[in-house]
Amino acid sequence: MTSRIGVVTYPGSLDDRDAARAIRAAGGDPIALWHGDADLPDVAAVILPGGFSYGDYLRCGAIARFAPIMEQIVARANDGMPVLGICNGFQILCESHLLPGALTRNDHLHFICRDQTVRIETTNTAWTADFSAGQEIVIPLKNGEGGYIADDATLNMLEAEGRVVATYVGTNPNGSRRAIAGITNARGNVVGLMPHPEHAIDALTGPTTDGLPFFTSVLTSLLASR
Amino acid sequence: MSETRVVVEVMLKPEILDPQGRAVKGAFARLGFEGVADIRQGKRFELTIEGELTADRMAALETLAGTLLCNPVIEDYRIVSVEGAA
Amino acid sequence: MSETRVVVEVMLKPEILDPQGRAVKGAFARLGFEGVADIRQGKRFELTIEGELTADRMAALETLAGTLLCNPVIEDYRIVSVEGAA
Amino acid sequence: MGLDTVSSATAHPESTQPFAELGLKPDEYQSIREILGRRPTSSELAMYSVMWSEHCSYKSSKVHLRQFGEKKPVEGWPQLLVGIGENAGVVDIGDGWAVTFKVESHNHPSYVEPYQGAATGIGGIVRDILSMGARPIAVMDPLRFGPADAPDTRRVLPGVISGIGGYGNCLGLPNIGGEVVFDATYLGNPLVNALCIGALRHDEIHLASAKGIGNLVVLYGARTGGDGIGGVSVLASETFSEGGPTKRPSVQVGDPFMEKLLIECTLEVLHAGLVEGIQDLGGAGISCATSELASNGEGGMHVWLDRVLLRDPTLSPEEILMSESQERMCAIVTPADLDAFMAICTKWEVEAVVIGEVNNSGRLTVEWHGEQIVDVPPRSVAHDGPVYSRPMQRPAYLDALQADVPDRLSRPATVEEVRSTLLTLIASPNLASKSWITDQYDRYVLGNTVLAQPEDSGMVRVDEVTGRGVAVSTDCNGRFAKLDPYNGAKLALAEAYRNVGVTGAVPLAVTNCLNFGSPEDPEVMWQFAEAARGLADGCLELNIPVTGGNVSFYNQTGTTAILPTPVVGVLGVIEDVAKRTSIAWSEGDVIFQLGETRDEFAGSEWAHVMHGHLGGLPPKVDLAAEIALASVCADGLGWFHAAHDISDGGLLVALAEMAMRSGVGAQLEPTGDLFVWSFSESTARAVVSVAADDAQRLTALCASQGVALQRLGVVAGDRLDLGGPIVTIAELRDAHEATIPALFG
Ligand SMILES: Nc1ncnc2c1ncn2[C@@H]1O[C@H](COP(=O)(O)OP(=O)(O)O)[C@@H](O)[C@H]1O
Ligand SMILES: [Mg+2]
Repeated sequence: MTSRIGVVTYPGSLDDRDAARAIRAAGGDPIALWHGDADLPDVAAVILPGGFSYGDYLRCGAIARFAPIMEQIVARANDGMPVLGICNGFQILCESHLLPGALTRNDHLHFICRDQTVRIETTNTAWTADFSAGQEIVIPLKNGEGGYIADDATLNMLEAEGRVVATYVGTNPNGSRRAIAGITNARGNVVGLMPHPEHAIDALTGPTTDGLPFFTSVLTSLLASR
Repeated sequence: MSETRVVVEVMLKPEILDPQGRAVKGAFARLGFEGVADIRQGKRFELTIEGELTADRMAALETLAGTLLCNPVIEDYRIVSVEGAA
Repeated sequence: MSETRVVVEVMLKPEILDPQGRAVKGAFARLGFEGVADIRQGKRFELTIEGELTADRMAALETLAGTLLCNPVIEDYRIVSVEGAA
Repeated sequence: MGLDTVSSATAHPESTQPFAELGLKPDEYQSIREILGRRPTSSELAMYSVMWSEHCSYKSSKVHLRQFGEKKPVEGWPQLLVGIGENAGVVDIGDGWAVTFKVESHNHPSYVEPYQGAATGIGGIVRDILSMGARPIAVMDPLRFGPADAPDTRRVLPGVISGIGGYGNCLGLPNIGGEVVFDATYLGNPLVNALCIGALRHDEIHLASAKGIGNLVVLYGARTGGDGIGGVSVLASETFSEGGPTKRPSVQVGDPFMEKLLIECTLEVLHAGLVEGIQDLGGAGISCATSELASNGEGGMHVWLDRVLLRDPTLSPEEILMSESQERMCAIVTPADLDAFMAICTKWEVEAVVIGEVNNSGRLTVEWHGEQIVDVPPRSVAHDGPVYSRPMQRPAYLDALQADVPDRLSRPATVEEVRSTLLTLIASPNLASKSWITDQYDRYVLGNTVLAQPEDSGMVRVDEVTGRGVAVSTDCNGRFAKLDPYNGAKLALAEAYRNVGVTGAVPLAVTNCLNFGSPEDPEVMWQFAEAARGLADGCLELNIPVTGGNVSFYNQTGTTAILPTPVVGVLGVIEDVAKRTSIAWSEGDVIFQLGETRDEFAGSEWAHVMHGHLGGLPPKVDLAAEIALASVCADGLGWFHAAHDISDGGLLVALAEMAMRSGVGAQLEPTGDLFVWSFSESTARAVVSVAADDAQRLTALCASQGVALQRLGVVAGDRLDLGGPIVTIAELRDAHEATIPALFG
């Protein structure tokens, strides 16, 4: 049970297979979840993968947030179930108000795909426990609307409470406020991340294997909390 | 059957940076149109609704405009026109 | 100095497929708002212009609206409101 | 005038019809009348006119394309599971796996509306691959534009790039390669070619045929709108007594989200075994899909055209038949499977409707609200269109052009001049880094991309368990093809073959997109014929078949045609992608050149950039040497540290690219004439680096294959050291990376 991690497929999800592969590489069991199901099967954690749910035509994540499966995911997340939203998944978490703020169009207005250096700012989340604080990793970044935005009070609060999970190192790739690449909720179980750790689990197909600890972390924390 | 046309406008809140608007403003200047203090880019939805827009439906529309069509964290909406209610 | 506010609306031409509007329409139906015949999604530009909008500047604005703000191959524009000319 | 039915066509044989406006020649119109034994109805005329167009019927090129099927080894092509003639050929890559790949053009639409034109180009080729039963796994985009600093290029290029990215990224297909080439002749005629690769198991191959009497024809995907029916509005306007139809779109807008649903939905119905035959809707829409399905199947089909779901209710039947609305597919389904088929469509929120039924009448019949509007032999529409042997003439300018050899051009004489030439070349638009472009494409999605830009080939893993994968490269040097179209086509083939070979993959199959000017110009037609002949001969020599492709004519403005541009894509197989060779070398490696360098500069990048010169005869083609080179590289799998083909710009440019890629420089030992050593574009060459311990092994391997070998130096430091003034990697990168962002950023 503790190794069963759900991956939601929305219409337009693209990185769901990659997320499942990453879970497997970390030793977990990926469970495919369908956006249209109202019931959440027996899973210990959930990943909302990258992609363009509903084409992202309205606003990234705006329509997916209303998918039937989200009701249970939101409820379980509020109960402490680990949830990781990657890219489009991060956008969905913000739209669902599980995380504060929003993601907006990259300041240079182009889609950008590149290998990005990111610093892990906190290991106090279900998804980053296996890193060391301050560790710099290189994982792919690919998005058109990846600029994290929130009002200053929220940004100050996130920083003060140690809820900034990761920041961009070097040139800010998308105009994110305070170079934020990922954040977490107060409890540390819900994490939203703009870059893609699931594309960095195998040096053959990714720039590094630096993404793997996100997936081993959740398995470790699930075992610990059992 | 009668149709009702509704327009919903969604704009970024004034305090939120608008990179698209900024890019357009830069283009205006490059193309020789001077004296632009600001340009903001938002969205405009034209809805054609079958039948009448009763008070109930209008309330439902307000809810959708405020949750689906706009993200209240960064955007404001206005339902600006309702025409053709028969 | 006086400021003029102008709004330019840009919509896809009616005969052009609007995948964005289609996606929003689908969401309305899934969220239980029935009876939507059509939704089209377009852009809205709010311009704040310094000084007066003289006839010359208005002509220049028309040109920019028709070439820069809209892609005339697939979109139409309307300059819909000019307020605050002092 | 109201609806033109079969009975009114019979009753009023004398009615005049606007066939010329629809692009039909008088004799073509006459043969339609002979086929039918009466005048066509307006709907029939619509179908014939679009299906007999150059674009759909290949009437000018067919006689030349035949060679691709005819020139083959006596034993045939064992790797070919499905050959030319289907939506795309299917190639056996071993272990029960097959791949299908094809390149198509979307040139003109991308000039008119760059974003949507390029986007729908990707959409179209992906549906071709899907219709073979394959899961699309990667895309590539060979592109040609006018001069990089021309204002119109600044309009076209950014739109094309964001269109390709916008559509491909949203579909979740990694972009693993392509080309960006600038030349004055493409101003006003940009080339936007799109390639897609799909993978499938041998038993998953599906064909476009309507088998099984009583089976149903299901149209699914996007609704039909008035897209791409420019010409037929002539007919439509006749059918409306007053007012006329609403305006028809001049440009098609792609909906990649719909296409993504279409992909998933299609793969699910195929895997559930619910499909007897399948066809994508591309050019000529329903006309093409129904006539091809019927003529490849039982021979007959009846269609209820009024059942087609419309986006625009004012469309006339003629327009519905011809509409090129995107994101639609057509499947043949047994009545017993229909509910299951529809359920899967519902799951993916894809609209579907039964529009017809398969029969053995030998006729394609179409009715519109109970009235018969089409009754034709489907083969006459789909396959038996006109075929022309157009007049050809060797261009009058060619002798003078070939005589204008580059020998008189002044050459850099000193090491210092070679250094500055290198920096100029590497910053020139054709050789400059394209990462501003490729960074807008997702190369990671699906998690199987092993090589992408700026490697020689794109490579994707097909089987995650065994690591079996494919490598693909597309190439064409249009300047070579202009100097000598026959050898130019062979050179394009040789380059793509070499690019696949250096990765360690074994070349297996070829696709091509032949982009030319007007076929009605005998000199262009000659170029085309020569290129087709060269490509067919080259494939036979290399022992790899052409599996499909596309022809794009009329790429010209006034009397000025584009450089003849036969874009060639080669696909190779590799048993374990983990062993592939990349272009990144490692500190301490010994560097060698494989192959022989001659003094060959006609059509070279050096002559183009430094002198604006084009003349002479292109480099010598030696396909036997290409085979030997590829086979050496295949043997090098696992112990070659790096391999990089030498082509545009010559050896020094190749070395600079390897240094920039890996961040390590090289201590070089030039031999012979420094200029020729540095910049000649002799073919059948590659740079290879190996551990010092393996130098002997490489020497023995090359000797056994008859491949010339020359030591170039060792990998070391942060610069290319020519034994004189040196170029640091930082200088190279500054020059290489600044150009494209400065022009388009
Ligand atoms: N240059 C070419 N080389 C080889 N085959 C070609 C070429 N051009 C077209 N073909 C083949 O002719 C057939 C019809 O082409 P096309 O109309 O582009 O196919 P589709 O209708 O699937 O788009 C296809 O099988 C295609 O592969
Ligand atoms: Mg096809």
